[in-house]
Amino acid sequence: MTPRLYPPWSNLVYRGALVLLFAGAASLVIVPMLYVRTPYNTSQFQPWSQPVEFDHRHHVRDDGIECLYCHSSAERSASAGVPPTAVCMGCHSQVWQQSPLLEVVRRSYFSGQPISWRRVHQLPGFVYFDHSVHIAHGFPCERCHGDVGRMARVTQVAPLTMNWCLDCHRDFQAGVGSERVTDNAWTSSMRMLFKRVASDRRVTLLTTCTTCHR
Amino acid sequence: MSEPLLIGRPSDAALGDELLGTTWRAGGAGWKIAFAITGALTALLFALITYTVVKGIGVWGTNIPVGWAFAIINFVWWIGIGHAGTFISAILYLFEQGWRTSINRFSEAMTLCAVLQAAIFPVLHLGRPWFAYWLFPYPSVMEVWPQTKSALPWDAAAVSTYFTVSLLFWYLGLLPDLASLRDSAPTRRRRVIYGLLALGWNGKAVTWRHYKAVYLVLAGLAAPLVLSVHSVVSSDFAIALVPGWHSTIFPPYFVAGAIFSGFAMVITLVIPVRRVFGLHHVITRKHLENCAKLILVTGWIVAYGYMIEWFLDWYSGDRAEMYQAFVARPFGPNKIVFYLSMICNVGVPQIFWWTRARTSVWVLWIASLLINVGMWSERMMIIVQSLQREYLPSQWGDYSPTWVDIGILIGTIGFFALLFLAFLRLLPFISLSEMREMAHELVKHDRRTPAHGERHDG
Amino acid sequence: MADRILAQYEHEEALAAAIRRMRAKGYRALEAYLPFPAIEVEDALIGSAPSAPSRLPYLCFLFGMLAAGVAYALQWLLNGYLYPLVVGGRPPHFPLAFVPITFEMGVLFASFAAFIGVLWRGRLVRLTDDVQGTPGFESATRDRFWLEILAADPAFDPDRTRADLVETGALRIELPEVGP
Amino acid sequence: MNRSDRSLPLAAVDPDPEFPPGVDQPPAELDRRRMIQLLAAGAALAGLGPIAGCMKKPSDRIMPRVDQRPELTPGVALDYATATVMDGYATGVLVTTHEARPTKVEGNPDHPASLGATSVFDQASVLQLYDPDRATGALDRGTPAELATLVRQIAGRERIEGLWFLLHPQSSPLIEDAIARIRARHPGARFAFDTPVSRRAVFEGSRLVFGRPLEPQYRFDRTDAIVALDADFLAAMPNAVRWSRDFAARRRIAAPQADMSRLYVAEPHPTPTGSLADHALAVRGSELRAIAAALLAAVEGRAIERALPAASAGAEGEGARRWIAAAARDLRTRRGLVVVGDRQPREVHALGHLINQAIGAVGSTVVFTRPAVIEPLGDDLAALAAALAAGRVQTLVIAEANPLYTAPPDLGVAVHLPRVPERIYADLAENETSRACHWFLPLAHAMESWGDARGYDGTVTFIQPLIQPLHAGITLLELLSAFAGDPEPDGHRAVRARYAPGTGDEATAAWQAALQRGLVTGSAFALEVAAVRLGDAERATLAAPPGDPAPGPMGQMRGQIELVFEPSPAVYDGRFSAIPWLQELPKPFDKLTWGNAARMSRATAAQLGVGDHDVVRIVAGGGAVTVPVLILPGHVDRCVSLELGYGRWAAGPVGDGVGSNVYSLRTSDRPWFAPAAGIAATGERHRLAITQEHQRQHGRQIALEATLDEYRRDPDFTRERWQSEPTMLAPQFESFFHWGMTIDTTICSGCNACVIACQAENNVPTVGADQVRRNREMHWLRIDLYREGGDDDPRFIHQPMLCQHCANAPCEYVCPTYATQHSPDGLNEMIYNRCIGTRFCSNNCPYKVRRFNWFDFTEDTARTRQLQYNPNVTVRSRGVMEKCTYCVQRIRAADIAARKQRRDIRPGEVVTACQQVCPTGAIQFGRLDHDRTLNVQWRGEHRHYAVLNQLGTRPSTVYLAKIWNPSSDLPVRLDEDTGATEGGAQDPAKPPGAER
Repeated sequence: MTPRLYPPWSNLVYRGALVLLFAGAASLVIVPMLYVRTPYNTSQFQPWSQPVEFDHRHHVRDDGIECLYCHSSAERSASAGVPPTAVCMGCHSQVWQQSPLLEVVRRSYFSGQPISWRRVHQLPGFVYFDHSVHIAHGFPCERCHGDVGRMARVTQVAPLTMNWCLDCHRDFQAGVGSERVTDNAWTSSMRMLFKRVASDRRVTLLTTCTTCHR
Repeated sequence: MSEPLLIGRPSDAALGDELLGTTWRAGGAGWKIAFAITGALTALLFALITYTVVKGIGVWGTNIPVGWAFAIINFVWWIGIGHAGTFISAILYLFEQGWRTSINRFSEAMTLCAVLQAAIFPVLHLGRPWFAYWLFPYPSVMEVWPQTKSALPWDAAAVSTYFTVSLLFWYLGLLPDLASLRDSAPTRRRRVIYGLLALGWNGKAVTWRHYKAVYLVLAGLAAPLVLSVHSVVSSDFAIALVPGWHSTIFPPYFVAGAIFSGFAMVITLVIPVRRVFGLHHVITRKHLENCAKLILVTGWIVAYGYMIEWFLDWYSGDRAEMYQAFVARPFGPNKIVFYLSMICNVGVPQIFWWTRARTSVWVLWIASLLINVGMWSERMMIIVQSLQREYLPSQWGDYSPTWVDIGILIGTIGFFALLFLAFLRLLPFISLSEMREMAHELVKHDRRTPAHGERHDG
Repeated sequence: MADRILAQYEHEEALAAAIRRMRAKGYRALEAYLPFPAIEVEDALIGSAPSAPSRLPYLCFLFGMLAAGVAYALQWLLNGYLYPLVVGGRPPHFPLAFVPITFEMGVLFASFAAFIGVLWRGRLVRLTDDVQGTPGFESATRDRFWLEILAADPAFDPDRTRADLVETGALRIELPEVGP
Repeated sequence: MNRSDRSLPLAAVDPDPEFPPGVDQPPAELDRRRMIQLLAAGAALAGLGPIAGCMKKPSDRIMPRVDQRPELTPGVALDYATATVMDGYATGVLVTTHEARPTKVEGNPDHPASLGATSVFDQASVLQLYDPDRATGALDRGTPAELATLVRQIAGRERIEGLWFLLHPQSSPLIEDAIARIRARHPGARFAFDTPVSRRAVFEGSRLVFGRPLEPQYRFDRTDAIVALDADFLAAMPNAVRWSRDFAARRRIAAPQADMSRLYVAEPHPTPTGSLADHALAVRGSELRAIAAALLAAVEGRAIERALPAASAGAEGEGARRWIAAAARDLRTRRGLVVVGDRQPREVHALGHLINQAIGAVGSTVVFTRPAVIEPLGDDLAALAAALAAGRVQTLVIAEANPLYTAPPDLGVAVHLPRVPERIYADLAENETSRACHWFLPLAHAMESWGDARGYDGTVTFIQPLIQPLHAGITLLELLSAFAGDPEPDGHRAVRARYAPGTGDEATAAWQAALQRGLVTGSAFALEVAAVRLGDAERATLAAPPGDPAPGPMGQMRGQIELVFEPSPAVYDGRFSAIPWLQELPKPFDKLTWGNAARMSRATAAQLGVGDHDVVRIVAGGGAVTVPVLILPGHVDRCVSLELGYGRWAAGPVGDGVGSNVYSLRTSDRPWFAPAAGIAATGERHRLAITQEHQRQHGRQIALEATLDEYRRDPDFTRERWQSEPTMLAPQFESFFHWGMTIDTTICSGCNACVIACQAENNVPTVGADQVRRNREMHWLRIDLYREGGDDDPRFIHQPMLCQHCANAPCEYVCPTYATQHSPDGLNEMIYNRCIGTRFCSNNCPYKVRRFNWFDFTEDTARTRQLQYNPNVTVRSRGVMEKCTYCVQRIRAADIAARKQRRDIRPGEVVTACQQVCPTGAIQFGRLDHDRTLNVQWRGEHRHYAVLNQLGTRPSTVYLAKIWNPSSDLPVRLDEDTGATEGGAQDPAKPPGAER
């Protein structure tokens, strides 16, 4: 007779191979699900380099400048807006007017060429976010942007994923009624980040699709 | 007088060599040509799929109002063809029909190949097929989930369940034969490969006991499944309010149509296979005749479905429904499919009232081809003709396929044939263990009734 | 020393007769290997240790019902609770529409249970086992019927058992090697 | 205008750095700038890329402005008042701009020619701005030249001999001044004002009767009986937008017992006005003179036989006589008015004036002013042609006019024009004529220009720029100023100098206020006293049976087929050929897109032995064209109507080769109605791109109608189509307010303005003729046309069809991904980014209002045209479904505005694009709990109904049945089952009247 077709140890190899096969198939499903939740994919915590070394810590904490002083259209418009060069020069024609750090700003101002900032918070094209209505309802800026006053370089702290948006839209009261919109009240905002369990999840005008997708 | 199910009483070894030998006996030039043709068509299919995905489904003839056409017709047609396999292997098993034995493996493989063709279309026909996974309830960061009031997630569940259960059922039945191949294939390489597939089957009595119990359970599960799948597929239409779709008769009528077309496909395939492999004593006239009888029965159910639909359309008094049934289908655009389905699905099966037609291989084969055509036409009648003539005459339109549509249809036929040919060459397409069981039963039976050859069986 | 003894028979009736005779002689740890499930052998084996009727169908039923329940609950959770969007004027929790998927998932998981159950109870998903490789044993999947008596049987004695098997008309008798 | 405040004009602002003046960049460069702009605005135009988790978002750039402009807030749209001008007549409009990018045209509610509505052409003018084939610079004999240099050369010349100008009719006071200055500088300069759709006959008619050219100002809102003689005053006449609103005021019937006006129309082929007529009489164009003469006889109490002698025999004549008798009775007994169409000869206009005089209409339902256009009876193209032939033209300046394409061949322009020693051409884009000229000067688009123009009633309307010029361009005013000697003409300076000469703060503020209003208040012309100065002999000649060129009422041309020309309702005279929106606009009665056809009655087609799509060769006026046939029910027999404006060969890739050029069949003496020398089938077929092939209802009661009498007898005749069907489903979102729309089909003329407005607002792509033939057009809003009655005497019902926003929407429950679902405020929402494209929703939509992106139609849209996109609406990618959203972007914007102010949405705060543009005001929209809005009041009327109510879909869009007001002298019977019996008897693929 011929020798045994398979040696006894082959069982272990066989079973191991099958387990690997199934695990591989499962990971094809699971790995993308994990990936989309990583900060890498959501662009969180990425310190972009900007054309101007603008330090929010200094302007917000040391100088006590309100967010809306520069990002003024946030109150009126869907877009919060990056300030025109003229706003920078409003102060910096008086102070630090010789600083080499501000050379880019001055060049922009006198040449009329805009400064090319890198976008930090970017929503997909089909999402219509409106800053003004959030501000009008007393959502602190920190709620979404984090404590910018402590950031040397602004990074995105919130994942800006749809479920993250929905957390507040379902529990609308959670963010409303803050006394001062631009309070740097990071700690109190953190409390709000922990969503209360919404008892009523029925669809409202804040959670229907066209609130954000049009 | 009934024909025998097995002509002659071959020994176990002879039966084994004959039925397993299909996997190792060399094929002739005919096989190479067949593989070349079906391989070319398969390549065409995948080329056209790529073209469609790259350019968009605008390369098809679909439009508004005819939002679904060839893709969905093909889907329903292929999945319907699959139904005969499950019907033979599960329902006839439950009813202890002995004649299923020699054709069940074969029909199950046909089911799998057909469902694979069908499975191409639910994804391919999407505008954005790369998002097809949204039909499954995975934990999404969007927190938006599949909408299970639609028949399409039902479809996804039903088709994937159907394919999986059919595969398990088929593979379970294949295990003993794979073990047989492992133990008796002529070369070591073959034995090693079949051994990998046999999962260590050794024919132990206790395993056989669990096997038989589970085989029965699977048959019991597959039987309602086969009914549910085409019911769910019919819901793709029945839950809609398109005139011509809005009908409670659809689920049973679709199931009957599916089995009808499936048996036709079984005949279409089994006749050449039997001839090529010379298996006239294993697949006898009895098998063909029984298939023909079932075609006649299910054909009448289909015909009854047509008639009830007409009656309901008339009885409803709804102008749109009546127009659909009595004007648009027989006289409207693409009316050819209405006449083809009437002739092929209602007319052609009537020849099976005659025994000579049921037992003539050529008549059977041509009739089965016509029925396949007829059932494809019926789906086109239901899908395309209904959509052409909906409620608002202002939006009546018509439909004609593009070369891509036709190419994909032909391509799936080629791919189906390729898979099926591969099955015929690589796996035992008649269940050896079941044939042995039957042969032993017959031998015992013969011993009890000496005048063998004139018995009834099944 | 071999841990079992294997005897080959020509057909299922011979095997069944042998089993009955061996059982009459007090052997209990009997097992048969055969190329198709023969009812005679089944009957003859009733009463021997591993021959209780299969309980796998209960497992299938359990899994099926469990999966159906989970499927329904998931549909309720996703459509009726977590984001109860309204479509077509239907209530978000709409039991009738949840039936098909519930049914399909029940069938699917019952089938998984059935298939995996056989593999598990038959100790399958392997390439070889203790009896594979025994000379002539490959006929067990072909045309011969084998009887196995384990050494663990209290009545087992290599020589006497061999003699007993010869008496039952065994075509050949093998003592498989014990694996390394 | 609640959407956003009309903001300060761009009057004194500096150039936008994003659009440096004078650049002539290729489109690709424009695209880059556009992207920068959009990103700066946080707007979404990039379309829907793959958004699955596997694709990481790229990091983009933000480019903020350098300077601070208080009126510009990124992300906030601004509306500017300006004007669109067609053949001299200005319509005041408000143009929405996003980041200095015009995207949408709306009517100016303060402007008398608009009242807030616009025509299709006004809507489409914004896309003309972004035409990628616009000229990017001046050319000197085909080689690029510096525009400023050429302008300085022009300004440097004096006393040019043989100087001729060919211009479209003009009404601008500034241009009038410039012309006077040119005449002073170049004493022999001659100006020909002409257009293929000339209104000269109107002024000749009034001169004949009143002694001087006068413009009739109709008062449809005071008129109870209107007789329109080939007059499409609701769609194809200069003041049609305004007149539609006036007409609707007396036509719309609020309650069964209320009164409504009656409309008689005599015309050769159906028109929007004709489709609203209680009694439409199909007559050949040349026969209208006899009809008018007979009508005059009838209102004067004379026998009409003398005017209609030949008619007394035939049945056709009998029908015409009864029509005339009934019309005359209504004209006499009710406040009547006769309107004569622009293409009728002066005699018919004169007869119209005499009838109006006879019934006392003059001074009550019609008054007169002087014409808004300059020199209405001055030189025309014929005069120029004569000068050309005589070799008297040394320098020819053509602006906008395109004579080599449009001139009748008998004028010989094509022969003589190339012999002119110096030929200067100016237009937005190069065209047929510019190729034959030495200099080409690019004109600036109106949205890049400063200027002025008069409305139909004389109101001075301002034109102001909304965007820095995309290409170097010059306005017509500036060009003429250059000829007047100004080397650096500046439209802005000219406008300021004329309308706001002061410089102080107060003057500037007043100027800005005027610009914000868009017009000079009180600048409409004073009414003129119109006394008939017609001798008895002349009167007798007019009233007598006319001789040539329109012999006999049903007279000499009986044996011949008459050709009728018509400006296209889509591309007009061909000047809009490059606008894909208009090319793809389904024309009101044949729903034909991308081309024109020889339209004729079924009997005439049978006589010629041709059917739909068969190509015929037509010979007339020395020319011959081949054109496909289209059978048009309601068309008069023995007559073929042809649309102008097609068959261009130098209009750019969009317009070239679309349809057939029928200008070559025209003659200068019979520009509108001419006998055909021959019509014969060629044996070829050309499949026309038609969006609606079936017009019969098959008894399905989709678009409901009743006569006024029937309505009064049974006010609830629509009950079966609104009573709710039994259901097992409890209503969802009952505690929320819901949005709804109401459409009155009684006053819908099918003018298509809503179709284009929707397309402009919602970034709806065009797909091209081939895709239209495959039923893949993308219009979210279409106007379904249903036809009742016989082929000879059809009644048309226009039914604007858009998403009905069903409460129990069949589309929603079949979507597997929730890509379409219901909002608490009753909207059927479509979420493109969630759509995977199963098309099940479209299959299950009984209204078939969903449209699918079969290909990447946006990708196929020219990059510059994408600048028009509304940033508040997602641009759809391939493979997704789309449909009307009730302009949800406007609803949500109002919602946000209200939330910010912690108030509720106000009644009338949300206006949809289609509602806003509708000239007759047939579309109303609003919240259903705002009881005092028209929307809610209309829904309470007896005649409201829901289309396909029997399906239980509970639509939010409700229609009001069309009410006819037939004269008791001419009874009309509405047979409900006309369609069904005919349809059942014939092949359904080709139901009666729709065999296409």
